[in-house]
Amino acid sequence: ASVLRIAMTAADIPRTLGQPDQGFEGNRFTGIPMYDALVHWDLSSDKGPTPLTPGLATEWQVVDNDKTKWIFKLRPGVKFHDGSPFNADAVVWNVDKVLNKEAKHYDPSQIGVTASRMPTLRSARKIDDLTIEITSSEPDSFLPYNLTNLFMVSPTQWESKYSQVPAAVKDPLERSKQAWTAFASNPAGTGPFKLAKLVPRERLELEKNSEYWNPARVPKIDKVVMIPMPEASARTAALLSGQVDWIEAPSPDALEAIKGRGNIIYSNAQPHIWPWQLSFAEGSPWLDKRVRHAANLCIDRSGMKSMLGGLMSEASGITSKDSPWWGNPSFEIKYDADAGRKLMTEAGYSVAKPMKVKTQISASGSGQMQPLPMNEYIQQNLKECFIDVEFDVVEWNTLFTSWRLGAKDPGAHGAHATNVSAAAMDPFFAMVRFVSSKALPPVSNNWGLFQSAEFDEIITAARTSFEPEARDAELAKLHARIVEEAPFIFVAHDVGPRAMSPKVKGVVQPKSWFIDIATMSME
Amino acid sequence: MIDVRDLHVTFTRANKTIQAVNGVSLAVKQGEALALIGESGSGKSVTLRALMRLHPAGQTKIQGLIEIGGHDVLGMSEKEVQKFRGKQAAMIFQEPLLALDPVYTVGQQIIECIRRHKPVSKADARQIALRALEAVRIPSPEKRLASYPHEMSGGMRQRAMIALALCADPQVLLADEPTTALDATVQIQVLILMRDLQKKLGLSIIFVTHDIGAAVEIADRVAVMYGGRIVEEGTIGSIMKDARHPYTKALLKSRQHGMARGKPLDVISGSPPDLSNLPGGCTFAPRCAFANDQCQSHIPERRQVGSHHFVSCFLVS
Amino acid sequence: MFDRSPKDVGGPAQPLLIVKDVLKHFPLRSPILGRKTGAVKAVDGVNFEVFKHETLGIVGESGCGKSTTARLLMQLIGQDTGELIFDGQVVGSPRLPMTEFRRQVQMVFQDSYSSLNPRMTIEEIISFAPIVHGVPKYIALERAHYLLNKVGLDPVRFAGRYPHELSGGQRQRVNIARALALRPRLIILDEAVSALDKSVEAQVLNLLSDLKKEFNLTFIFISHDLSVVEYLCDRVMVMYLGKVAEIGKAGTIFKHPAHPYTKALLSSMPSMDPDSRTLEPPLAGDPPNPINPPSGCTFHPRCKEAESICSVNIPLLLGNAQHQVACLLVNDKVGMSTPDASRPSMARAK
Amino acid sequence: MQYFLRRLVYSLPILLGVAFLCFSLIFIAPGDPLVSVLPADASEQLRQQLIALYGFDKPFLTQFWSWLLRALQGDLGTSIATNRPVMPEVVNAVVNSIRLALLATLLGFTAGALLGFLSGYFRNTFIDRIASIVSVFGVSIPHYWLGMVLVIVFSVFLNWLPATGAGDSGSGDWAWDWAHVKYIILPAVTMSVIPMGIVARTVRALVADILSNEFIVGLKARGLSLPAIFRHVVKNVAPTALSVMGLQLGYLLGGSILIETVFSWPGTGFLLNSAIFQRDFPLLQGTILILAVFFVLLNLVVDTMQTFLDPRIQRG
Amino acid sequence: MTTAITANSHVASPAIERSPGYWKQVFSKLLRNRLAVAAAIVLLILFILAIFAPWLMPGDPYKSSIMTRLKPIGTENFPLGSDELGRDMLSRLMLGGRLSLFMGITPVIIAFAIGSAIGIFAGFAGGLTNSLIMRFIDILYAFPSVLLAIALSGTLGAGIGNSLLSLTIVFIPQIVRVAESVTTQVRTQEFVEAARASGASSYKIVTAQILNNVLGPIFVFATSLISVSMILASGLSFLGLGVKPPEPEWGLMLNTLRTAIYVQPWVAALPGLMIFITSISFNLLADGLRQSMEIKD
Ligand SMILES: Nc1ncnc2c1ncn2[C@@H]1O[C@H](COP(=O)(O)OP(=O)(O)OP(=O)(O)O)[C@@H](O)[C@H]1O
Ligand SMILES: Nc1ncnc2c1ncn2[C@@H]1O[C@H](COP(=O)(O)OP(=O)(O)OP(=O)(O)O)[C@@H](O)[C@H]1O
Ligand SMILES: [Mg+2]
Ligand SMILES: [Mg+2]
Repeated sequence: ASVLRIAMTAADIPRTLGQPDQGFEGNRFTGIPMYDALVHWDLSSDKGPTPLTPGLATEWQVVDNDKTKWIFKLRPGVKFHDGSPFNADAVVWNVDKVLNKEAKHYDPSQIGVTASRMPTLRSARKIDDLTIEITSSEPDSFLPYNLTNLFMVSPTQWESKYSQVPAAVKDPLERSKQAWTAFASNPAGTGPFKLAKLVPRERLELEKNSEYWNPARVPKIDKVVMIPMPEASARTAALLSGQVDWIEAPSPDALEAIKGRGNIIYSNAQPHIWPWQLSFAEGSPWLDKRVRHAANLCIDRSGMKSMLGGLMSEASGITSKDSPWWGNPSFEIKYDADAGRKLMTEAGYSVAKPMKVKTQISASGSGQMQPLPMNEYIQQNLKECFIDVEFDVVEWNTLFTSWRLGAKDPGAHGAHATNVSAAAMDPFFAMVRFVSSKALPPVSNNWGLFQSAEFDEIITAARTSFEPEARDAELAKLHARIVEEAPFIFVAHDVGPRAMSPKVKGVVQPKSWFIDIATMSME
Repeated sequence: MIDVRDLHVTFTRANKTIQAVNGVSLAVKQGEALALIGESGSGKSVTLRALMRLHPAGQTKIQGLIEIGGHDVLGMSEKEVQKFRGKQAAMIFQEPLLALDPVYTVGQQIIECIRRHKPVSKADARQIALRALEAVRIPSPEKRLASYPHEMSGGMRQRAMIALALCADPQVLLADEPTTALDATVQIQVLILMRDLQKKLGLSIIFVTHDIGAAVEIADRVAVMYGGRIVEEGTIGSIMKDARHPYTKALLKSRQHGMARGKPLDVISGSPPDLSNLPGGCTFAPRCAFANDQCQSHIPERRQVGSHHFVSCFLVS
Repeated sequence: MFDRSPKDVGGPAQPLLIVKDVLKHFPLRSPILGRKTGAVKAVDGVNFEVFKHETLGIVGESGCGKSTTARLLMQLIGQDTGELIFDGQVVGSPRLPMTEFRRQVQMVFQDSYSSLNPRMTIEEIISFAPIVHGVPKYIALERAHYLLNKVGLDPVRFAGRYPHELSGGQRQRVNIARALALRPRLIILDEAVSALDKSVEAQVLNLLSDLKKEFNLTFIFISHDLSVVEYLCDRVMVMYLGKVAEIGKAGTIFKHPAHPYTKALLSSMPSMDPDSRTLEPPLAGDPPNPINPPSGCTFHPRCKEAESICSVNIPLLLGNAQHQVACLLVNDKVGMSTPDASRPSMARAK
Repeated sequence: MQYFLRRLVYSLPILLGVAFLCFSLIFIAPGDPLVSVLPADASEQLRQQLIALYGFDKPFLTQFWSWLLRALQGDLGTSIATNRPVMPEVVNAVVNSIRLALLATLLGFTAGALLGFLSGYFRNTFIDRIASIVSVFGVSIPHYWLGMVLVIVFSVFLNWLPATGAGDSGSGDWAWDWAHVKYIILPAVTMSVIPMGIVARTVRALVADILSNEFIVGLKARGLSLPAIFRHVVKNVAPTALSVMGLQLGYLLGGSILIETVFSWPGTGFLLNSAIFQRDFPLLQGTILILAVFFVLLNLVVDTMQTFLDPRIQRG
Repeated sequence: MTTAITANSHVASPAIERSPGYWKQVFSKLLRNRLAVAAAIVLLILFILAIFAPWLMPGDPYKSSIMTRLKPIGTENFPLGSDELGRDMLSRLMLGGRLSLFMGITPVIIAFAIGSAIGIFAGFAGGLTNSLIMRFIDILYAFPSVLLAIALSGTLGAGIGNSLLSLTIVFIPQIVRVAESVTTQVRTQEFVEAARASGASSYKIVTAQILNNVLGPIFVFATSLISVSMILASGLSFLGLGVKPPEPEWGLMLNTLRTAIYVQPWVAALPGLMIFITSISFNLLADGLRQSMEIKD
């Protein structure tokens, strides 16, 4: 039997009950392999931006006279791992699990990681066995993108867990909680892999689901083992000592050693931004646009790139210049420390009177690349521009949680910037959630409390353009304005480096945050 | 039984040599008890331990001749010495609580010793041990075999120590102040016990003590040590009645019989000699009221002054 | 300060110290919850007097409560019951507060080593107490040097040394000097010479006699060495298992002992004559356990003369001022007829 | 046994105090303990519901009491971060930690006792010097650093032993076969350095002390051979040495966080690390409580064992 | 007193011969211990380097440069190589010594002050007071020290202050225990009884008679704790619970250089080596001190 062993960067196994935690690494390793969403990313090519493709829904369409309603046709004949059929009831049930507080299976612990990724989703209604109607709070052309994050789990399996909760437990909330706990260790989805064994904090074993509905994605690997290894050096040692076949985010300093042993490094530009998201809360020094521009001009991104052994691409905005959303901003993001210092001087700062800021960072984390050295590097760069940075180093999950709670929340510890790297593959994730006033905390990730009527207008225009070209034009306008207003220090895009043993074949690393294990094979 | 000639014991420690014993000659016949008396630091214990080669080999130099029961102790190999100890000659100590292993029962220690020297089974050894405890008049010996040293009273412990020493039927018993730590009422019991055992077993005993009273109770002969040398030697009677050496006289005078109420006691002025820097002549000369030039510069020879009575002093004619 | 010598309050006829029914039991506690599981009857109701300018000897086997008695007299531990009357005044009463009493009574311990603070020089040790009592430091030091001289140690050589640089005899002299520093009237010497070599012991004994004369002292001299006691003491008290067995003039006790225990004790002394050695041990066995003493007369199991009544009745300490004995056989079977081991003896001197 | 039970009763107040301290941790911590469970769009109603669920609305002592009652029934609550019950996780981690700590203690004890005996016996000789320096190394080396160095040498360069983890298929089906043992070697060796140094020093002092006792002369005077005397020394040293070893086991169990982090060993240290960084208080309290209780009980066992081995200690 | 004394009769005597005091003897014995002296010299050098680091540093410990990343030992301008951000290792190690030594020593000093006060009080008071204090200390003592330190700083949050606080809390019970047992031992010695017999107050007895006997052993114990404290403090930083970047501190440097071990193993090993050298020096010094204090007295 072929076994693929993967060392993840997470400190724990992402949750296995459908809505994973641990950022998108969770989706990558316990979401996509075990579950399907209505809509999928097409991960089959490493060329060009990753498009959407039908998942458990075969087609979808917005209702013409009420743009808040969508009709989704469901894929027939799909079965959950427990043998129960996938149908419209299951979809409604899965929407209810995170949105319907009245449902008995409503799980507060899952909505945190779900709601922010589909803020407009409101409810689902069964039309017939294979048709559902989904309602959003407002017309939203991004909805299909968002639905890639809602994974379908088997209601039958959950009900059977629920019925097994000891009768002694009376409180319905507690019963539901225990049922979810039981479900997490014995879940059922529809994905290409099934959970075989879960040792919390140690390893997750998946076995192939030979009955998978998509013949192209029926796994060739019998077993996939995932091991949490937050330490980059531990991952490297594990790969070099042959303990695992695949490590996420190898430490750049070890690349030569890794390659030297015949391992292969995969990387590809990702729709991803590694920024400092700046606070616009009262008293934040970043309220001054000159300062924001200055900071962007003071970062020596090419230096950073060589520090990372080339494993990053320099950011000049949220998206790259070849994206349809680029939009030619008038402010150019580049390294020009002199210009930066000049702006700083204009803003009233100097060597003697530096600007003091605090930034919340993590020591590791999904997509965070090499947060400590990178941030220390930025700290150095900014110091040259009269900006004194103090770090508040917190654990990745904590950072992630406080990202939703905003700059004014006590969880931010008074920081003026946060360093959560983000996937930027759909318009909502890439831009809207950071600058829309509807995404203010605690709804979504407008951590910095950025508000502008102009931006909101552009966003509404984009959201309500259900024609792709028109939508992209609006989005390009939005992106240009974002770069010009600079609510971020744009630093880097991840290239998703991963190192694999040469035994792993059929690896396609798309221009995505995700990767499809199902199509790989082992020698 | 014991024949010691011109014994010298020198310790080397931290670049300092301590001449603890400087030419001691002793002879003890079978069934005879010799008491070795003298003030603290005069080398009594060192002499006794040298007889069994118990000093740490590295820092000690022993010269002279030691013969016990016909064995040349200094000429033996390490293995032979181990066989010799306990079997030919045994030793008892001042503080039995310190001289017994605290984590073994008295019985275990006696049995171990018996089996070391006699090829007997454990059960037989136990019987022998029991008889040994009976011989030293320990009440309920059966129970005592299973007692740890700290569970016994001082007198009991010292009896157990004697039983332990005698368990392998040695001919020679070396006793280092075995009664000093005991109460007077218990001391006399132990002394009488030792005397009886000596008579019964025909032991040769060297009995080190401070206490002339104890020596009187047990010894046939007395040797008086000062500064690592024997200054006077004779039968207990002749020493008690006819001490010749100035040191012996002073020692006896500062003792009970000389203590008359209301009168000040005679004292020996000065302090004991520095063993790392001995005077050239008689070691007692610096404290001796009668010392002359010869005493300061020459070491006095041992001379016979009566039947079985020897003195090392120029002033004794 | 030098001349503030404690005045004689009661006159020569008043005993310097009267010990009345003093009793001290050390509770035995279980190590777990500190429950009391029994008691060591260390001092089980003693009565005696110490006359002015005398030397009272206390003898007895190990563990019979000599040191505990000394510590009680010194008030280092408090008695459970009973009281001390010092020169006619109750100790601890407003007329004789504890500090004042302590100034007048001092103690010399057996272990010359642990009774001197190893981190202090000799002069610091001796001057400590006077300084505590408010004597200016330079005067206290002067006095320390004076006392060192008195005990035969040259202050120039010894005042600046540390205890470990002294021999046992020298240390014991320092101890004596320290006891003298407060100009006490009573000095308790607990086995003060037992650890010394005979020749050194003689020196210290001579010193004690001299000092006693010179400073008008009263001594309580505790020892298990009977010959030394005989030499030094005017009166002798024999203790057995926390009780007084016999007390009287030294001559009487040594020449005409009345209590069987005293007799045995005396005949346990080595004979010093090789021609008449002791043939029979005068006393068999070890002293019994003070936690659980025998009933009646505690000596009866070891007593050669014991009769059946001895195991029932507790003897009272009876006799005249010269000589008192606690023995049923001597005192014509006068005793407490309801022996109750846990209750303090009501024995009382007349 | 009776002694043990009595000591156990005596330890109850200490255990209570320990539990209290563990529970108080959450209150000395700054910030909202619910921070990692409260969903971003939590309504005030949900917040209240969760607060009630976790019992944070009750007075401190009431909370402590109900926590303690549940803990006594083996329920340490639910992890805030993972929603899993704390108890099984802690138990699993403790088992893994014990495995590692026990092996490390045994290794360290063997090496340390050997060194200690050597240097105590040959006191102030060349051998003593060497052995003492080795044992000073043991107590001075930052073990997490040593662990890193060992990984580099033995896993990365020599490829002899795996660098991290607790078995090819996790710690769940541990067995003492090579497939698993090879995972434990590096962490155990790294960890054994601490007890090695401490045991060596203790044993050295003990042996030297015992050898200077007069009864050793007594044993020699009885004609015992060197091995026989050695046996006596061992038996004298054993009670103290074993109790030091027992305590070390306890320390390693609770103090292995650094080593377990370096080697990703799924033990208590590893668990604590995630609990701390995720601010997962039920997990943190539970882990510390179990460890401390374990430590107290271990102390008890050690004491009992010592009284058993050393006749001088009264078993009253 | 009847005998009249002329107060001056002995004062006139010439200068009194004075023995060297206990500590002087300890010190001179320590000076003869070659290993301890060597350790002391190493520590002295480390202290000087750390204290005067701002003036002695050859480079800027904060200035990073990509061009000079992870240079090997002996590179020009980088005598001990450079770290993952191209900062001069030598300068960082020197400056890092400040924090590392500070974090290692401070908790022990504070714990020494507090712990010996509590311990001596408990030991001298005895009885119920002692029991109450010691039972409370037992509770703290029931936590293995590393566990307690990590749990406390983990709960309080990362930072120098919190690390110092938690390390201090960890060491106090240990010092209290030692102080209590030494004091109890000394308290039962006869010279204390003698002092009490002279009518001295408890305060006077403690300050004049007990302190000079117990401070030594407690001090030695505390010295041996410094090495533990060094390792623990660095361990906290290593875990990310102590010093925060970019402040150089050996434990933290060790952590951030972990991944560089494949490129420059020697450079990456340096911070660990520094911790090791410091802690072994403290240990050797403590050992020497202990031996020197065993002056037969
Ligand atoms: N192992 C040794 N190394 C160095 N010196 C020693 C050793 N053993 C004994 N001495 C010294 O030898 C001298 C004689 O000691 P010894 O024990 O024989 O005296 P003693 O007559 O038995 O005295 P005491 O009556 O006090 O027992 C003493 O000064 C002692 O310090
Ligand atoms: N602090 C104490 N706690 C408990 N028991 C004690 C204490 N002090 C003394 N004892 C016990 O009280 C009894 C009498 O002791 P004490 O020291 O008074 O005897 P002693 O006559 O001085 O003996 P020695 O001649 O051995 O000095 C002994 O059994 C002793 O164990
Ligand atoms: Mg001797
Ligand atoms: Mg006594």
